[in-house]
Amino acid sequence: MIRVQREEFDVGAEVARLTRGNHLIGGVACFVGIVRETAGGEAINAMTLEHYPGMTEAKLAEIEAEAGRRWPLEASLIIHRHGRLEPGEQIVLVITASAHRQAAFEACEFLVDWLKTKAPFWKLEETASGPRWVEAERQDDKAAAKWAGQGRDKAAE
Amino acid sequence: MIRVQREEFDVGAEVARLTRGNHLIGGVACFVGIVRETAGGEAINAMTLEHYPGMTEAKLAEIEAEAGRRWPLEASLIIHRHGRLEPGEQIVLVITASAHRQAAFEACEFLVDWLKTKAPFWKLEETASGPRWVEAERQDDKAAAKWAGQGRDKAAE
Amino acid sequence: MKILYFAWLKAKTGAGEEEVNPPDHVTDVQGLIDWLKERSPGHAQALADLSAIRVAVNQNYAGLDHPVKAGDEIALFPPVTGG
Amino acid sequence: MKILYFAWLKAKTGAGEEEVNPPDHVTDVQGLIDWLKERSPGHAQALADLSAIRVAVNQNYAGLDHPVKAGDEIALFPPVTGG
Repeated sequence: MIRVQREEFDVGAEVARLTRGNHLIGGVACFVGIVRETAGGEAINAMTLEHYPGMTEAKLAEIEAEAGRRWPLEASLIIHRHGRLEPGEQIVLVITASAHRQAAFEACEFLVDWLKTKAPFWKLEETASGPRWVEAERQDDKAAAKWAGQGRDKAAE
Repeated sequence: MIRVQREEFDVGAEVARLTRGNHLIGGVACFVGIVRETAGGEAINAMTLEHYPGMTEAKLAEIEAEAGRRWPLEASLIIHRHGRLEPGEQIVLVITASAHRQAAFEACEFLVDWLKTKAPFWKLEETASGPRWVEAERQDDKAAAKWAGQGRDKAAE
Repeated sequence: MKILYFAWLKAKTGAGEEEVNPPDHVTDVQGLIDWLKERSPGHAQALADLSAIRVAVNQNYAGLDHPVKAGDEIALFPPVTGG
Repeated sequence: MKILYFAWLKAKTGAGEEEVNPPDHVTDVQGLIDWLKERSPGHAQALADLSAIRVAVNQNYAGLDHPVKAGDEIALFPPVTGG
């Protein structure tokens, strides 16, 4: 399941909803991204996440399906917020559930790395010196590139 | 923080409590272990987790401190339940929070691999053919062994 | 043909979205961007550095040689920074 | 000296915990286990296969050659299966 929304989310409620009734699940991995109060040494008052409605949802659904092909997942969820968020607020939630922990961990990391490099979101930070668009980080591309050819075979080892 | 308890835990409440007010945190990784309804092809009605009071708490605190030395964590939490649990119930929660996601993910996996091999807990499964003690899995030792020498250096790459 | 701009491309071009009818010789993304640059100084500035721009054609990532045609939705934006 | 048994060692020995006073020649874990085996057929059976047993001395994992002395807390248990 994927959701793109302005609203806050509740990690515990989402884990409970995703796993309820499926007793094949043995391990659940989650990632929560949170707005930090500094970036590049400068204080951030808030950030605004712009996105590409339509393409965002389509791409999230695609990558979630891809994770399900690569790893034996029982359930997964991606929630990505947009709009204005202040330091300490939750931005993104990824949950992956599998019979065993390794598949859950790997699929979760895969999805987070992918979100950083391919999900059509752009962050505008509010700083004391004015607003500025966050630039993409090359290390995120490196992180995403490591997943080429990874997945079900490796997790099944 | 570590807790060894009979009671259920709420993942969302624990994430919120652990991260509240610390706006240096950018990424939170969590793992939730859940009782599965089958093991080795046989149905499980419930399992009872026995532990070694005193040593369990000491060992959990030790390994949590070790994770904090290996990775730049802002906060971490291990909750491990004991007593009788039914399929679908949560057994264990590990949360790691860091400025960046890679340290959070790695420390979380490290702690979970460690719990499987070194935390003094023993699982007694209730099956149709009677109770049986779960045997340790060699693949868990392999998973734990991969962390030798891993940590802060690698996460800082 | 619908053109969408995101992040700083929106501010520089002065438009989040515009309907355009490029001439027949515009057949791919590269040709479209060259033609869009002529629309205003803001467009020229926004589209000056192709290495800073990513493209989606009908909501899929596309290269500069990807064909474009009437009815397409073309989005131009900087590298993404979600997650 | 306090001996603790966990999991199936508890059932086989018939005790979760026992206070013992081994003779002076018992100076390490190996010697202690050999001596404990004499306490009952259940103890002998529980402690027969050393490869299936893990040991903690004063709540730290320890090998068979780890010294033991009066006042120590020695725990004997199968490989752990938490998490």
